[in-house]
Amino acid sequence: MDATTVIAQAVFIIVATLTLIAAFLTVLVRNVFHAALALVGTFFGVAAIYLMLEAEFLAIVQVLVYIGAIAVLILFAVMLTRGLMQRDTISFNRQWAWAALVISTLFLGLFILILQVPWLQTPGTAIYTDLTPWLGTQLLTTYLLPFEIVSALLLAALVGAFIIARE
Amino acid sequence: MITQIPLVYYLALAAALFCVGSFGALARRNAIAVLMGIELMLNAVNINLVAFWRYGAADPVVNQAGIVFALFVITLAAAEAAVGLALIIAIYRSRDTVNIEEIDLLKW
Amino acid sequence: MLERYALIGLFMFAAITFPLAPLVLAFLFRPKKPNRLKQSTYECGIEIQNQAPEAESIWVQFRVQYYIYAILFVVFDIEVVFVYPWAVALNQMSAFWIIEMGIFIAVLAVALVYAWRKNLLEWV
Amino acid sequence: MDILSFIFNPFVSAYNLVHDTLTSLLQSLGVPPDWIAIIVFLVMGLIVVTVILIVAPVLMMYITLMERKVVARMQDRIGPNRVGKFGLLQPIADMIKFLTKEDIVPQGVDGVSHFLAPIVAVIPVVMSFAVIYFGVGMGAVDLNLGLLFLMAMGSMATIAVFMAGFGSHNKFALIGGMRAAAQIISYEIPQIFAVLIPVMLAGSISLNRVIEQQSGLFGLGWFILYIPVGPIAFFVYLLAATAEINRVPFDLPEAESELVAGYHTEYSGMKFGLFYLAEFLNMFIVSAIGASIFFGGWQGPFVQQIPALGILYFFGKTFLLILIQLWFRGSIPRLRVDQLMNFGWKRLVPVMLGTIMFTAVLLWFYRWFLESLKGLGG
Repeated sequence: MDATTVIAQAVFIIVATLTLIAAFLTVLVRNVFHAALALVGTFFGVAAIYLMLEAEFLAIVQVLVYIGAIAVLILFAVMLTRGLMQRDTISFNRQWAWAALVISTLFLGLFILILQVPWLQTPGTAIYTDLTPWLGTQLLTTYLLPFEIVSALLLAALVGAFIIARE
Repeated sequence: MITQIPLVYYLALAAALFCVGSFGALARRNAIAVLMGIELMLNAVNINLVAFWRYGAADPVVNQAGIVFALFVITLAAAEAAVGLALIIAIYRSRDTVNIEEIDLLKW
Repeated sequence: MLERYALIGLFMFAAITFPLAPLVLAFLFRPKKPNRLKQSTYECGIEIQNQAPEAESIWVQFRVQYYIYAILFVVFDIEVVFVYPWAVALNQMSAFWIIEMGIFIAVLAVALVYAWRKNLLEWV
Repeated sequence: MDILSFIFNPFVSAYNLVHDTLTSLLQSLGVPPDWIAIIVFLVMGLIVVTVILIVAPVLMMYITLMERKVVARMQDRIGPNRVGKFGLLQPIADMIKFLTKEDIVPQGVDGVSHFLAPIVAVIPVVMSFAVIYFGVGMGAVDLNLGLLFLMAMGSMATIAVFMAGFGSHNKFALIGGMRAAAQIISYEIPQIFAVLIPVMLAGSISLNRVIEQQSGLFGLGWFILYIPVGPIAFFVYLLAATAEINRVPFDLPEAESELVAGYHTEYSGMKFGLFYLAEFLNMFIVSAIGASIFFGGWQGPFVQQIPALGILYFFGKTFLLILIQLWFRGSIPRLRVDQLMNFGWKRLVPVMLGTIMFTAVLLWFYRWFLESLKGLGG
């Protein structure tokens, strides 16, 4: 193995481990505020994974939207509903043992499946230019219909959320 | 740099993240924590989409389907979080709890 | 491309050590004489009742208005994500593409108008 | 001639000199080529990072002094003048004071959030320095998405504010943190939209590319001169950016008459110092972005012949924008919460939505005009 391979794989393993630790904390920590902070850490790790896949626009969108907007939305909701939460001493519901069993079986199955399929080991082509203008072009030609539907979806979600949340 | 990391690594990471997220969604008592688990699952799906785009597309510049779909997934996640959290806040206001075991009006 | 982001990663390490260094320095120099009065919560001269961690005495029930603004912010943040690639591709674009983005922005402007009309943007 | 070109472009020349010396040194030592690339990359990266991390706190310290001096003059006072000539050593005295102050952690705080909040506040600001261009070719990283990266870093400030507000175990901090978060997210949208106008005019999100596009008219083809969209976008950017970093007149989260000190009520010593550092570095970053995308950054007359001038132009424009923000502070009273939110959502956002579409149509007509001219000539 040459130098770049060692470094690339080491970086990937470090980032992936940190991401998974943050994800576990999100799920296991009792305090919901701390769980939300761990969630922010997970989002950051996933952004780093996108960078390794050379999807820089998506990585920055991940920081901008997931950390800057969705995490903030979750934090606002935590703040708005915290009042009586401190009395809870247990963070899991009654079915957690069953859930853990099912999920670990699922993970084992998925893992064995992933290992058995002969995936392509290397990407097909190198990325030779800035992706973002091409992305804009494709959004407005190939994916025009979903693109316009997204705006309608956002409008619907916003109106619905307003009606539900308003006193 | 990217050529030295096999696709399997990304898929394994995504699978692990998905399972952690779904455990959170199934086992937490706090409704907001359940939503966080769902966000983790969506992130895992996005990793898969982008990994397959990068490794599978014949020309990753001209055919950016993976990135476009990841963008749509992010949009959906945002819409889902907005409506879901609005529901949780509304329930909190009427029932004074966000514990999913106590939100059982429809059960009887 | 990845080399640039490797440099950004280097910057991130530096950015994490950058605030830690003065904290460590201050830890070495500063006096450490805590007492009960110093450590009490700041309350404008009123005696604080319950000092236990996560006590409800410091809890404030916030208005749902905060959440309404957060939703509006999320929706427009998503719009930003779609508008930036469009803006970069603008110099090779026909009039039709501008109309398409016009429709997209108009639909989200409807959301703003809706919130405005329903008096959801009022703080009071 | 060689010395002259070194003087005309000192920093880039020094960088290249060190880079070439290091490479040839490693080659003479017989290091394999792929390791040479990695070592040179790491060493040069560390040098750049170190230089920026030394310059940033010095900048911050003298912006604080500048603020105190300028605001004092506006209020018919003199300002700090005891420590050193004209108070020039005052920031150093302040720093020593921050270092020797006791760090009081009140009972009942949420340990993790309270400790991490100031650190999280500083990290994105320092990372923003990575993509700023201080002169011709004097940027650490030329990202394709530099401006979007800067906006993403700006949006991370909300998390730190939440952590400080939640972790402090104090009502004032809690209310201040919530208000700050609501304000930051409300003004982030107009700010990102205002940045979009130069991006559309330049056709690129890279900060360096946007600056290079403003080279017309002997380096005076700045985007603010593209009437009417340039001035509108700049005006919105200035207001939104001021609100985004919680400066006067938008400093409601820290309104001392209602909220003591907002989300940093319970912070003292160096932790408060870090919040202070983040605030002033944010001010510099925001002004630097404004100077780069609306006033041409290092662009100016004769900058092609003498690149060193670019540094002067950049810092001159940036400090002019900082001065405007200080002028706000010296002359405008604080807004009310409802006024603040109304101004953001009911004025700035609709104006920017209209401006974006207007700019697109203008650009299209401009291109159509050029093509028909070409058609006439051919």
